[in-house]
Amino acid sequence: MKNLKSKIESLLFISNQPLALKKLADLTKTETKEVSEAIKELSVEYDQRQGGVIFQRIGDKVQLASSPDNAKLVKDYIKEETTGELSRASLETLTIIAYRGPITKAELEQIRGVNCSVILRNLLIRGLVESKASSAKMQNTYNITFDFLKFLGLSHQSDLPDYEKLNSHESIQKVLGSTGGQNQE
Amino acid sequence: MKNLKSKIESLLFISNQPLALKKLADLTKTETKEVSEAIKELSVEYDQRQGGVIFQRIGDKVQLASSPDNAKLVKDYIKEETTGELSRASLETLTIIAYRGPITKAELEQIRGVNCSVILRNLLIRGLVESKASSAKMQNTYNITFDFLKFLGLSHQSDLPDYEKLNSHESIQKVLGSTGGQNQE
Amino acid sequence: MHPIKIEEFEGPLDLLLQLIEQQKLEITKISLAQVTEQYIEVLNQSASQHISASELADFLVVAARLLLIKSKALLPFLQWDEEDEGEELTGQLKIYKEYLDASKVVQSLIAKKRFSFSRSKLLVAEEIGFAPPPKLTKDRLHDVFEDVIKNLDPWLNLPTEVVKKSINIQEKIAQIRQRIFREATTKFSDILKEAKDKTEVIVSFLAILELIKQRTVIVRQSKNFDDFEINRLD
Repeated sequence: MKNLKSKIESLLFISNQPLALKKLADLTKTETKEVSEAIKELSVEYDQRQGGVIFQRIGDKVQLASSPDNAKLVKDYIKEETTGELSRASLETLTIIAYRGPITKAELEQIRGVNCSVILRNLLIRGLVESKASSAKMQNTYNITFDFLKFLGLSHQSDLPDYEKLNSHESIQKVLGSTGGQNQE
Repeated sequence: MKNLKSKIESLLFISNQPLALKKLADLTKTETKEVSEAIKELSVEYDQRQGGVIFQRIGDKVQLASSPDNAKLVKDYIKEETTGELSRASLETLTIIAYRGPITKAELEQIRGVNCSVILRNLLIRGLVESKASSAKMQNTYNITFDFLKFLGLSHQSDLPDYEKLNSHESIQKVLGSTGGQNQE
Repeated sequence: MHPIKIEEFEGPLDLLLQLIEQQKLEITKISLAQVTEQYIEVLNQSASQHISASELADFLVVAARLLLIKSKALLPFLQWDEEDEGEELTGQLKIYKEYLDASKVVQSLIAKKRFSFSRSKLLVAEEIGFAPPPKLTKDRLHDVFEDVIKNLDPWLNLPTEVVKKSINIQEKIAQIRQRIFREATTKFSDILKEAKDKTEVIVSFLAILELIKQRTVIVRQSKNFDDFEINRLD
C-alpha cells in the first residue's frame, strides 16, 4: 500500500490535471478498489499535515494543489490574474451544484425555478462546472470542477459550511420527486 | 517556522524549476538564514516520509521532484501524455483549430461549449498548435503548426477534407455570431 | 399597499422571495396569496426589460401557480385535485432560500481569496518538440469536426424551444379569451370543466384577470366564495 500511495503521489505531483481513479488504476496496474483505499489514506495524511500542498478530491478525481494559506504568495509568483468574481446567477447556480452535485439539469432547475441552459453553458465555458454522462440518471449530471474548488480553497466539496444539511436536504427529495416539475424539457 | 515551511513548500510545488535560497527569501520576505533553517527541516521531513515526492538540494537551489522509485511509471505516463493518441476532448479541440484557425480561445470555447485551457496548453507543448498575438482580435489566436500539417500529408490548411464547406458551416457561424444574446450572464 | 421596488432578480423564485421579505412575511401559503398581485405587476412592468425570453415561461408558470393558490383561498368550491399547490410552492421557496443564503456564504468564502493553484504544465525534464498522435489522419479530423458541428444543434435550437414554451401558455390564454367572447355570459365553473390540467385552470384565471383589466368583461359573484359569472361588456 505504501508503494501504491507513493506511485499515486508521484503521478499527481507531475500532472497538470486531475486524475481519475480509473486512470490511476490503469497506470499503476492495480485494482480500482486498492487505488480508492490508497487515495483515502493519502487524503487523510495531507489533511493532517497541513503543509504547503493540499490533496483535493471531487467524485472519482483527485489533484494536488497549493495550500490556500499561501494564496497571495503563489498567485504573485505565477502571476495569475484570478479575481474570483462571479455574477449573482453564477454564484447561485454554482452553490447549488457545489452542495448537490452531481446533479441533473432538471434537478437544478427545480431548485432555481428557472431554465438553466444558458447559465450552465457559461459555467462550462468558464471551466467552473463540468458535465458527465450518468447512466444511473439516464442523463447528464453536472458537478463543480477543481478550478472552482480552488476558488474556495477547499480540499473537498464536503468541507463547505453546512454541507451535510444542504446536501441531503430532507424535503428536497419531495420537491424533486413531485409532479410540480415545471421545468423539465 | 511552520508557516514559512508551508510557504516554501507551496512555491516549490508550483514551480517548474529549482529555486535558490535567496529567491525563496525574497519571495517570502524572510532572512536567508531562516529560509535555510526551514529548508533543513523540510528536507528531513520529506526524507522521513519516503513518499512519492522527494526534496532535492543542489548547491544553493532546492526543488521538489517525483521519487526515483517511480521513475519508470512517471516516464511512461509522460510518454503517453505527450506522444500517445489524443483524448476525445483534445481531438475535438485540435480539429476545431485545424478547420477554423487562426481562432481565439474564446471562439474555440464557444464552439466546444467547455473550457479548453488545459487541453490547449497540452496541444501547444506537443507542437501541434501554435499561438500568435493577433492585433486584429486584440488577443492571442491559435492555429495548427506547419509540422502537423505536413504530418497529415497536406501543404495547406485548406486542403483538409471538405474544408470550404466545414470551415464556413452555418452552425459554426451561428454559434460564433449573434446567438440572440444567449451567452450573456 | 407597500410600494414595489424590485431592482434585480434571478428567476421567479427570487422575485417571489424578495416580495415576501420586503413585507417582512414568513414563507406561508397566506403570504403567497398576499403577494400574488404584486408579483404579476412586477412581471408586467419588467417582462420586456429584465426577463429574457428563455426565462419568461418560468415566470409565467409561477404566476399561474400563485393565482391558483390565491383562488383556492378565495373560492373554496374549486376542487380540481388533491395536491396542495400552496404547500408545494412554499416548500420549494424555503429550499430555494436555503441555497440562496448558502450562496452568500460561498461568496464570502471566495472573497477571502484563499485560492489554491495547481501546476499548469506537465512537469517534464526536457522539451518535447513535435509529437503528433501516431494514428491521427486528416479523415479522422474531418469526421470529428462533423460531430462537433452536429453537437451544436441542441444549443442552437434552444431559443426556439424556450420561446415555444412561452407561446404555448400565451396561446392558451388567447383560446380562453375567444371562448369567453363567443358566449356573452359564461360561468367560471364551466370554463374549469373543460380544463384538461392544472396549467389550463391556471391559465383560465390569467385570461380572465387580463380581460377584467382591459374592461372587456365584468365578473359577478352572488356571494363570497361562490362560483361567478363572466359577462362580456359590449
